[in-house]
Amino acid sequence: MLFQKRSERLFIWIFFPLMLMMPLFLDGNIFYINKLSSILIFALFVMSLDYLVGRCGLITLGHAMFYGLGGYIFYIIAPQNEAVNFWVYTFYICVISAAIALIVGFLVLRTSGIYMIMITLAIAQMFFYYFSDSMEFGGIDGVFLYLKPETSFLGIKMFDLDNPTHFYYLCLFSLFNTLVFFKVIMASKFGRVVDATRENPERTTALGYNVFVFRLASYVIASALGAYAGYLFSMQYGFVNPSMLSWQTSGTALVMLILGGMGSIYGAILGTFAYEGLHYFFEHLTEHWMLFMGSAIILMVILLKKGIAGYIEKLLEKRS
Amino acid sequence: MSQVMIETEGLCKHWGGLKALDDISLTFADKELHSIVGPNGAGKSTLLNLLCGTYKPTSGRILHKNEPIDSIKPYAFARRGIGRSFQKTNIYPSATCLENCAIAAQRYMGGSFNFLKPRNKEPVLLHIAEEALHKVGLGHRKDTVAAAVSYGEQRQLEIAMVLATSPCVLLLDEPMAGMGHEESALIIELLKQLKKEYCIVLVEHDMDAVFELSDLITVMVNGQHLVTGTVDAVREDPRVKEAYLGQGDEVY
Amino acid sequence: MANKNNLRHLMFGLAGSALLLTPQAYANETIKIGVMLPFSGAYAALGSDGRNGLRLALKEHRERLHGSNIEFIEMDTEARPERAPEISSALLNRHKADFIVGPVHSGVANGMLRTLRNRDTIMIVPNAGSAEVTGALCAPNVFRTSFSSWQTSYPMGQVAADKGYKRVVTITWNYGMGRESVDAFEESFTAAGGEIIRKMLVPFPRTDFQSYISEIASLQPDAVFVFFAGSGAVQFALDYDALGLRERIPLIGSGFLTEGTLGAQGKAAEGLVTTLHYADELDNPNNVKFRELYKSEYNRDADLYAVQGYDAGLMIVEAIDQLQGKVKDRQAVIEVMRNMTVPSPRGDFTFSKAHNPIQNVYLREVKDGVNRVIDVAMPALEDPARGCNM
Amino acid sequence: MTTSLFFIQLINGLQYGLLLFLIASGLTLVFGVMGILNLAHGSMYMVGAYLAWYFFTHTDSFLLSAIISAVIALSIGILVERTLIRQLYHRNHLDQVLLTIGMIFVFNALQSLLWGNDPQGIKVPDLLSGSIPLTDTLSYPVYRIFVAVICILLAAALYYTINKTRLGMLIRAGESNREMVECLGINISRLYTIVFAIGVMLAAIAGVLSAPMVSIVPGMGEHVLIACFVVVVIGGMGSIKGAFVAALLVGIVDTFAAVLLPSIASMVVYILMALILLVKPKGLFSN
Repeated sequence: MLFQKRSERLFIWIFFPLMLMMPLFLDGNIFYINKLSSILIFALFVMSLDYLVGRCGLITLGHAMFYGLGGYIFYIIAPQNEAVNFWVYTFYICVISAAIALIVGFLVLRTSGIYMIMITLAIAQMFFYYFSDSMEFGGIDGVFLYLKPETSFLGIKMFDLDNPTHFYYLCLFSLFNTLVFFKVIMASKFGRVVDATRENPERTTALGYNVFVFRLASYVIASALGAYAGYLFSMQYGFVNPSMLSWQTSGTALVMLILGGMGSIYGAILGTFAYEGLHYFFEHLTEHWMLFMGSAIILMVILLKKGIAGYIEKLLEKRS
Repeated sequence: MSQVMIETEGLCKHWGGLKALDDISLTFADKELHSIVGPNGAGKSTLLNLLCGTYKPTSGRILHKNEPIDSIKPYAFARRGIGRSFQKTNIYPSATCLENCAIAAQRYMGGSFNFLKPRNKEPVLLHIAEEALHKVGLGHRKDTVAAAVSYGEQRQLEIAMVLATSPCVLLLDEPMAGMGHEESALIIELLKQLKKEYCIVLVEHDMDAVFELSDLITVMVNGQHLVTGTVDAVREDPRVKEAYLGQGDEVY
Repeated sequence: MANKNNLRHLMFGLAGSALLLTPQAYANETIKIGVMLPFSGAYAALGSDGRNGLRLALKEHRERLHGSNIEFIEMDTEARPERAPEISSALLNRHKADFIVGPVHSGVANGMLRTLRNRDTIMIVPNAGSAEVTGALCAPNVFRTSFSSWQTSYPMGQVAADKGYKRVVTITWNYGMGRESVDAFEESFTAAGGEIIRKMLVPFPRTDFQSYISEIASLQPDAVFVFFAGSGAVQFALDYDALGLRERIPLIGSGFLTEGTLGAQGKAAEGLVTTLHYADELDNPNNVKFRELYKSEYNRDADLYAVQGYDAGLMIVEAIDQLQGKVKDRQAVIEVMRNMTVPSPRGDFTFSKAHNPIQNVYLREVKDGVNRVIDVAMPALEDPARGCNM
Repeated sequence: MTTSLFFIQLINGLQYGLLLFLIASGLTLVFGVMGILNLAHGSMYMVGAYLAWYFFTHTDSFLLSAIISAVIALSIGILVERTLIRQLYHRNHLDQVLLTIGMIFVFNALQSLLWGNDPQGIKVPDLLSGSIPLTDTLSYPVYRIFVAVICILLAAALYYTINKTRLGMLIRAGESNREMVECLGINISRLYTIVFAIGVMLAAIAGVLSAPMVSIVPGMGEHVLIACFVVVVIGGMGSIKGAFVAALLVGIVDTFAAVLLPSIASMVVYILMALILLVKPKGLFSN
């Protein structure tokens, strides 16, 4: 069975059916559907970060770089006045961002720990400034995409992306696939080595594995999926902005991940929802929402050592 | 003497001005247990780290089956069948004992870039891993998380992991360190069995064990080769006694 | 003091973000005004002034609202463009806001336009001066009460030429507003026979100007034209003065150089000449009355951003009044608004075809820490609205 | 570029670099001794500038407000270390990143609550308000030279403290071997409190010194934070000497890049950092 842990099964059986039915409850309220779509997209992004940080033990403060690149690559390669095919461009964007990740990963994975945090930050900042100072990519004001892709696959039109509900289901579908994808990888023979490189890289080398290559492969996979999330985001409102690549975006994703719980496949989703929920709540409470948000983050770090997912697992353990 | 597995020629390792290892030329033969002994700081661990590729030599050569291997990558040593255990227990603590060995076995079984094949659905690989556990007497512990087994068992697990890589050379760095008497006895029995099949290089402080097990003993002092010989020859050698007494190390 | 004010907002906020101004029992309709301004981050001061101005207009003209309930829904944009589509979508689709007032930042404006153009609401831009808002992205339901980047800089080219400057260096941040402003200046300045000898673009939002100013000193131009706002404006004026150029090479600019920044600039701003569609000291009855009211209401001096927010409020009041509270018919609202004369503290203004104010642009000079109006640089100036097909 | 302009830009770069060093030194000290990565360090710079402004408007004396601000910053440092940072010594860098991001939020909110969001400024103290003419058009303000001198003095003081005093000996020992210091019977937790508080105070002093030169605005801390990171990483995390060299390097490179390579000006320091890390993955002066 793919989902061995009880908490995982519980989560999947509650979360996805609930999300599937959500548009029925929301009764076509475009705002909530859009909001949920953007949370699902970001959850996908955080999940790709979780794979790097939680499963591979590679801490990066520059993952948002790929989130932004997803949007910009789409802007650069797609013709402006013609609706492109969603699936074809998904493929293009994943391949191109994977190629970039291969080069970047080759550089950053030579370092580790705190130095890797810093060099990923530096490279992400380089891309950030590249896009925010460039005239052809709209500079700091960003660029617009005027047409949404069409999604026909083998002649069957699957989603109408101009329809928020359709787009919502595309996001949910993507998130579910990503979750299963990571779960399959982690359960695979490749995943066995990934676990080994995280837990004891020295031992893994002594056993004859080239740790660097496995890390690089993981980095490429996570980056391509991060770019896919950015591609979805840019499509939602037809809008790409350099702040997608900023270190604040990377930092927010890390906060969400740790809030949700690293290394558990559903922690990324929980964390994104919890963070967005808190943010939404405090923002409507007061314009000084940052005070409460900051305090909440601080308390959470100190009290919840393994995030919400860790807390849930503890509860389940106690009961069984 | 049987076939030579590993040979070093004028091996040196310098840390800045410090000569950790100076001009060591040794041969290690198949199906023999060759111990390296000496007082603290003699360079035993450095030698072992060079033999398994963790360190690169400052000068000199290492030959494996007559091919120079001193410039290959660290992970490539293990691929040639040079497996090692560590002085400090070095395992995957959160994985089960079986999984620990499975990681080791998968290296030479291949398929590590198979993203789809479930890791627990390969009977041959799991069988090899289990066999390695049985060899060291840990068969009953296969589903226990490695962090939860006793210290002695963790040492055994280390050896099992090396065995699961199907090596031809075993480099064992103090496998009995910190063990009780009974646990040591277990390892000694184990090594007696293993040396019938493998070329073993053993670094060990427990001299009783060394004398009991070794076919050849090399004594090192201050990074230099002092003497190599059979157990009896080394036991009688006055230079050895002097070296140990001079260091104030209580061995006998 | 600012801190008391903020504490009070915090209290307000805790009591609930939607604030009902006229809770009469017989109120016939609730009119929702979405406010999308930055309340945190570098632009927070501009956001809160705009919000204050807006609220003031609706409070002052309470009796013209035909008993409508006014509900404010305030959202913090944090001046982050990537949040703009989401927040404006919230105001449009969830709150069904009748009017959406915002933003300050042009990048955010672009994101908002994306979701609000030609939709079922009226968007009133109380600051963002990007040309696109009433240019390429203009739309019937989008109005602006502030200015276009072109309007605040174009007149300065003429002024500079009249002062006899021949060789000018321009410097601005490398972003839309900055480049547009400098281009507008160049347009009129070169037409009048001047020459731009160097155009410097500073990466946004860098505020370390010393090396650029050293470079300017070595070029020895007749004058320097800048577009900077907020912290950039403060920093540029401080560095320009500290390095001794203020006395030697005249510094001229779009009015944002000295707007809301004089306290922080101190004597470094003395003598700077700028063009803008407003000045605190404007001597007209509307302005005097507005400033008094604002001061007594919020215990701080009104500024340009308050005026622009106030005018957005006046537009809404006027529309409600003329339509007797029936603002759901957007076409009617648009019709009323586009023909409106807004009795603004800056002087009356009307709207161009592209829904940008046709307004006076004043020539101002800083004296004793105040922007003094010297002259009207160009009266009733209309933005060319390039790219707008309306 | 003429020779005189070249030297003027060099001075600009040095001055910027020295200020960067002052901010970054606290960051690298705290990391070196305690292994704590403090992302809220930039916020302390902001707090310093706001405190200086607040007390200057009340006391009208720059020196007095500088002293009060430094004392308050020291107390904030002690308080934060005792209540929050203390929880993190045995956690990984990720938790530290998170906690200090939370602190950035809190400091930003407090700034906005206590002091409002208008840009603020204070005037240069009269004694230092003169300037020295360099060319026909350009002169150099005495205050900036004064700040540069203070930065150099503080650098020297830090160097002396670390290399010649008992506190410095403990700091050096703490860097290399935590347990050893504990074995020596030294109260490591007090040492950590002192070091953290000094780090905070250095950032705040940089803020105080900058106050008459910069616009005091919300978010000013985050801009310098990233610049400091670059300095600390290039110099080698934890190395004061490295931070000094790297700060000057970054200051000069950044200044010249702004005028010589305007199209990629903001990328240049990051390119520099990436290149240095490729050659020396742990920075120029790592232990």
